[in-house]
Amino acid sequence: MAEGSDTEKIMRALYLIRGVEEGIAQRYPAGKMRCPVHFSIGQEGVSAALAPLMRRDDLAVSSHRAHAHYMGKGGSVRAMLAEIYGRAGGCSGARGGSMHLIDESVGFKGSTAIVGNTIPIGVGLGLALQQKGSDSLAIVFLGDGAIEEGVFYESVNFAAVQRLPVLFICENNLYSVYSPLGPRQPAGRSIYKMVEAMGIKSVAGDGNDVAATYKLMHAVIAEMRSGQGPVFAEFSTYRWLEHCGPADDDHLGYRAQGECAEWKKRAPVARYEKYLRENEGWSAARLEALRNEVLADIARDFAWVEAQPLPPRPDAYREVYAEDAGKSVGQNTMESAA
Amino acid sequence: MAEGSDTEKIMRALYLIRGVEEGIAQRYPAGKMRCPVHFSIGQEGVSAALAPLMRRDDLAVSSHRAHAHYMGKGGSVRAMLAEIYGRAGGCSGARGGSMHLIDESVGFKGSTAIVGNTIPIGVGLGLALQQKGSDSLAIVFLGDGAIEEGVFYESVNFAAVQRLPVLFICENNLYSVYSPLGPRQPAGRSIYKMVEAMGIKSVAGDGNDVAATYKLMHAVIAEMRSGQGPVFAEFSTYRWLEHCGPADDDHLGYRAQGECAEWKKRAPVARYEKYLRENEGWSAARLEALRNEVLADIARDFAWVEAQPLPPRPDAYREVYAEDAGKSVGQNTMESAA
Amino acid sequence: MKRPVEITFAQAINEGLHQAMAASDEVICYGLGIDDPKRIFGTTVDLKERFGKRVFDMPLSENAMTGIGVGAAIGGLRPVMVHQRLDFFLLAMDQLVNSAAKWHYMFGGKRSVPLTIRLIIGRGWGQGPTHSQNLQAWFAHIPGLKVVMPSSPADAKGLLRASIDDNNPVVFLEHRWLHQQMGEVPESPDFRVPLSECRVMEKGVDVTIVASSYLTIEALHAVRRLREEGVQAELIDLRTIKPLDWPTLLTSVKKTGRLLALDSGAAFGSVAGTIVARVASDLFSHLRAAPLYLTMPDVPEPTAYELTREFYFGAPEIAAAAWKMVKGEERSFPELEREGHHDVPGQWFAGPF
Amino acid sequence: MKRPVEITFAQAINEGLHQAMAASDEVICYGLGIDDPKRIFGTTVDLKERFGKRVFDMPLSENAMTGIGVGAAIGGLRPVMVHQRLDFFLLAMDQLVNSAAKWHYMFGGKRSVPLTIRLIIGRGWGQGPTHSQNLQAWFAHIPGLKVVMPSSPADAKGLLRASIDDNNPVVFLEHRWLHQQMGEVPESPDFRVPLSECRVMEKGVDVTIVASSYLTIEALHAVRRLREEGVQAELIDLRTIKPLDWPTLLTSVKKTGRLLALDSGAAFGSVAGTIVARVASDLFSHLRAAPLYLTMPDVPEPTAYELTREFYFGAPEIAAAAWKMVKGEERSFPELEREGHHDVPGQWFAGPF
Ligand SMILES: Cc1ncc(C[n+]2csc(CCOP(=O)(O)OP(=O)(O)O)c2C)c(N)n1
Ligand SMILES: Cc1ncc(C[n+]2csc(CCOP(=O)(O)OP(=O)(O)O)c2C)c(N)n1
Ligand SMILES: [Mg+2]
Ligand SMILES: [Mg+2]
Repeated sequence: MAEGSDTEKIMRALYLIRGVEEGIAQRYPAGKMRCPVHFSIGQEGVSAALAPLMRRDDLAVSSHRAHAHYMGKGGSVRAMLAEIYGRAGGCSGARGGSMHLIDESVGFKGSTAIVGNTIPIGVGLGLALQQKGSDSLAIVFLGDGAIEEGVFYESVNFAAVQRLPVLFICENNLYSVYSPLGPRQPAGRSIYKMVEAMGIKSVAGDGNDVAATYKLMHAVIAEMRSGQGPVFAEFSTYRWLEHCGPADDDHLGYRAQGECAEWKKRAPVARYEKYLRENEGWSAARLEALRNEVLADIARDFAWVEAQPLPPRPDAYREVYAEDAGKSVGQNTMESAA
Repeated sequence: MAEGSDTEKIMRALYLIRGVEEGIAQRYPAGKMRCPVHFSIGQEGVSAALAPLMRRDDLAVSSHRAHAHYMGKGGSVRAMLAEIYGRAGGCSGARGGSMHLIDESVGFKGSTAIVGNTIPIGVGLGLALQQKGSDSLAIVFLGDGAIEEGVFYESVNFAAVQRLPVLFICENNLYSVYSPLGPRQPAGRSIYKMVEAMGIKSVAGDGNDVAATYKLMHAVIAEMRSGQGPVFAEFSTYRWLEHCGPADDDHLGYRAQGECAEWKKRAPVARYEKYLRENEGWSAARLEALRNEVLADIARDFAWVEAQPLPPRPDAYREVYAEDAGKSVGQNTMESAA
Repeated sequence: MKRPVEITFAQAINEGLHQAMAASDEVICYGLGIDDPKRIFGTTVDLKERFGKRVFDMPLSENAMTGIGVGAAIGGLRPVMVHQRLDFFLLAMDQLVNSAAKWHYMFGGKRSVPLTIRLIIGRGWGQGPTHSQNLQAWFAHIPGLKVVMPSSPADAKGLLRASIDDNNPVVFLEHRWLHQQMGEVPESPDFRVPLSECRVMEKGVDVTIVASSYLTIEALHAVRRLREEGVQAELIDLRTIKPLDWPTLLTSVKKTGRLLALDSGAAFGSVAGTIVARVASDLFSHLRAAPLYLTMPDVPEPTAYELTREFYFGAPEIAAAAWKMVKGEERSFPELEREGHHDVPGQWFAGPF
Repeated sequence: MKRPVEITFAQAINEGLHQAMAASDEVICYGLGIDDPKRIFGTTVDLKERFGKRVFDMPLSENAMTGIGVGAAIGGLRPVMVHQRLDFFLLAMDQLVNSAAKWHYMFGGKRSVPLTIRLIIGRGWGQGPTHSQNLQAWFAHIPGLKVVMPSSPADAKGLLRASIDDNNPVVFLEHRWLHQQMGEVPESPDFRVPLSECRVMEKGVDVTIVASSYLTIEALHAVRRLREEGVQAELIDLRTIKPLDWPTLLTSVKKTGRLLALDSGAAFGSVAGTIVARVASDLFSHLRAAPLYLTMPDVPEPTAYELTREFYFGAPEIAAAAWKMVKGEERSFPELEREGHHDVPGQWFAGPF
């Protein structure tokens, strides 16, 4: 039972994430977005459930598959799209692409493309928050593959030792690229129970059940703000499209026959719509109106981005160092001193 | 209740390890052993208990504090001493020193100085054994500090996934250099229980109780040889001397007052002597005779090593590559092609 | 079913792996996705089916998996590990540098580490700062490592076989833009290209151009064009970066008196810099002009299409630099510009070389 | 209690840390053993007592702790992390290269990473292959990093303050043999030595000798001796390796026409090679002799006393190389051999510089 305004925020986030992702997927084959893109379609649930719970001054980091997290945190859709299109106005100056998103204005501190890479960075954000005596949280989004990196374990350990305000959100979608869990993790091992044994409070849930996810995280986050130390939360979910790119890839046969279809029945968006109708008194018309409003915004965002100019080419050489914003270093030569 | 001959092997190993270490500690201040040395005095128990259980074709690796493991595995004392003295005949060609020991003839595959560094290497040995269908084990000696490295976690995970014949022996001596567990690991967390949750069978014991350690490991190793997959064993123990070097350092105050004295009462050597007298019918004279025999050998070993010549200086440049054994590459210049 | 005379670089790697695994039970192959539908850009096709447990997928644990390779190697195997991007391998520098590279030396030659590490270098289509790094200079800076960078399908196979045979750790760098390239490749399982022998691809007397990996393709276009214009460049493909075949290289510069060293890595601490330094030191009196290098700038790769447009240098810049050095005057070679999108391998790229 | 005019290099670092932490709450310091009885060779004395939770010991987790430093930096702090040996830091290359170095660039300049990483380079007393690596060339090869190598107590303090002030990730390399060295150090908390400015330590017209860190000490002995024999060498202490102060360096070589670049790292891919290459390319017509470099060989450091005896080069070799370059003849300088054990810092070492 999300608080009144929260349910709407969640539903809006669900429509937004799905709508933007579908917009990208539809346009991607035209070849104007020339960078690797990892879609969140099917995995909107957790980000949307967290959308009303994450404060603007909470600091989040994410991975290669960051669109949903970025939008759930309130990141600018236009700046993200411009980044993916490689246009002026891109959130990362057209230098990061889909795998490197940032929106400092809403506390989305960065997503990066090396698996596991931002996990300690999120913990470092938690350290900074703790040192400053803030009650904000650092939030680390990661996948089931990322937990295999040693740096995950090191990061959990340090967060536990220092009791840092770090919330780890693990979206377990059963795959790392084409690899199922089998060759990667011991059979039958529970990730969140293992993390519990590492020394931090851990919970788990169905990430496609948005209402339940909201409820669980509402309590967890409230507790964390009172200084209870780090928490690890594992959510099961599923990606519908290929690992990287806008296509279905069920024909490749790396997922069990029917597995994807089964998960589609548990679609977070449709399920939450149903929940709102059945439990929160939302009418079909109200859902429809909200959805149309969001989709209209998205259409304008795409129109805007496609009209954006290209970035100036010398931008390729800017800002290698903090002090030389705007100063180009020589091409194909050694850098020269200031 | 160790089998007849095993008790003697253990007692012999205890005398050997303690005797050699004391021999080194005593001579170290003379400045002839010019490399960092990490002593095992006080921590002889686990290596000695394992001495009769490790087969020659089991493959072991270790860390900076490797003397006891090397000797427990049956490594040549003379070659080790020559290595520490930097003389001809050193087990690592006078290029590794105390922190880099090897005796391939007894399956001691190497110890290295970067904490955690040999953990995956041991797992790789397990992989090779498994691929070859051998019933030998790979044995990884590590400390309580080493488990903090991400590579430990990654290595455990892979050993679990592939069910490799790897035995992890963790000597928890409560310290990493001068750092107690507090700033390094969450309060109250159990290492072996955490490893259990990572997905491999784990046991724990008092590493200073040699008889109990033998008993526990006798069962564990028998089970492992029948293909039961990896095992993690944590043993509590304590180092008596400073982290690196031959001196006492209780005056520095980083360990609680009396802590070291308390542990000395639980000395593995004296305790096993007592055990043999009380439970295995050994007489004081028999112990004395064995001890004298071992000490006499050690004295001869030291005499031998002190008479060893220095290694030829061009050895500094040999064997950078496998094929250039004996070929010196140019000094202070780029290497030249073959 | 006879296989065609020409196969792709990726097929050449695949053939080399099949033959190496068939020749010795000691060879094992692993890496993320090694048995997935894409088979590492086709390079590991059918290995799993044929060699079973000797081929396996792995967890996302680059550092441990490298150490496991070292352990397997000193345990008597010859592991071949692969990473789809070099950049991921940065997690494994402890095992590469502190274990693999030093093991043979620091244990007095008691045991060597026959480990081959295939790393794929990305470029284009928005690979960006963390999927396109060229760190051959790093690997070459570490005593005890060998570093190999093939530029043709035949070399890919022959050098890979030699790397797997080699008793040292070898970092084997495959440029992503080469995988689809076609070329003649000897089918024989005995075929090897020895390490530490560079290849004089084109003979010439006016200037020595030193290239490696994908840049060799760009340089070849430049050299052919220069020839039409009367400049005889000698093109050397390094093939092995370390230990480098200095005799061949120095002999060439002695003859031409001019050096242009190309490098796909950043300038500072580059392999090209090392070559220029050694030539300047050893052959100073033979030089007829200042030795030059063309490298990438000391800047990460940006992602956007527009920002990468002029980011990389290629045949036109190489030709212009050589021309200037030999003729003492500026000249541009717009006809050498690649056609089509600059961020994907071009048409001619699939050509016979 | 006035502090003496001369203090050690370690005390200078300590003073710099105290002043930086007092000046800004944003500065935090951490590292293995930072508050233990040895206090990182004395460099972190009293920090814990004075600054409490802003100073902390850490788990053996180099990679995460580097990422945590990056996170704390982008979260508004100015972390200073320390490792007792550079070699341990190899575990953290992903965070250094893929995060710290690129963050500002790859996020379009949105946020910089003011992180200072102190690494101590070991040498002697059997440090051996994994406790004595000099990898400045690695760090300098990565776009976005700054690399600093002080050689005197004053520079240690002044450069450290400048590094902590700097908004970029800085790799700050301290040679273990310098920590006990004495020198005059301005006590003022305002004292800084700007990054990217090298220091002309001795003026001369015959040859430019480029040194850094501990080698500057060896070079200084050589230069003084050469002066007595009539050779006027100009000694440049790089201080900052990257971004390098090319103008000062190139100006000097233009004047002297001769270059001898020293490097404590392995030859292939070295900083010295980079300097020689640039000088040979840019100043070819100014050179009166082949530019030279003295570096460590492409070999790990052995452990044994006897094997390290001639392993390192120092003042005698530097003097001989410079002499040969200027005079065209061989000459040895046995009087420059260090006295006492070669594997520990010598007597003169504690001297006034
Ligand atoms: C260190 C590293 N290794 C490999 C890769 C290639 N890679 C990109 S995404 C990915 C899968 C990660 O799986 P998971 O963490 O579960 O995230 P998901 O894609 O399922 O959202 C891999 C292996 C990488 N980017 N970084
Ligand atoms: C990666 C790395 N970090 C730091 C060090 C310095 N160091 C050497 S031994 C040691 C302590 C390791 O503790 P533990 O694993 O418990 O072994 P113990 O010394 O207690 O036997 C440390 C931190 C190192 N050698 N390698
Ligand atoms: Mg996943
Ligand atoms: Mg310990």
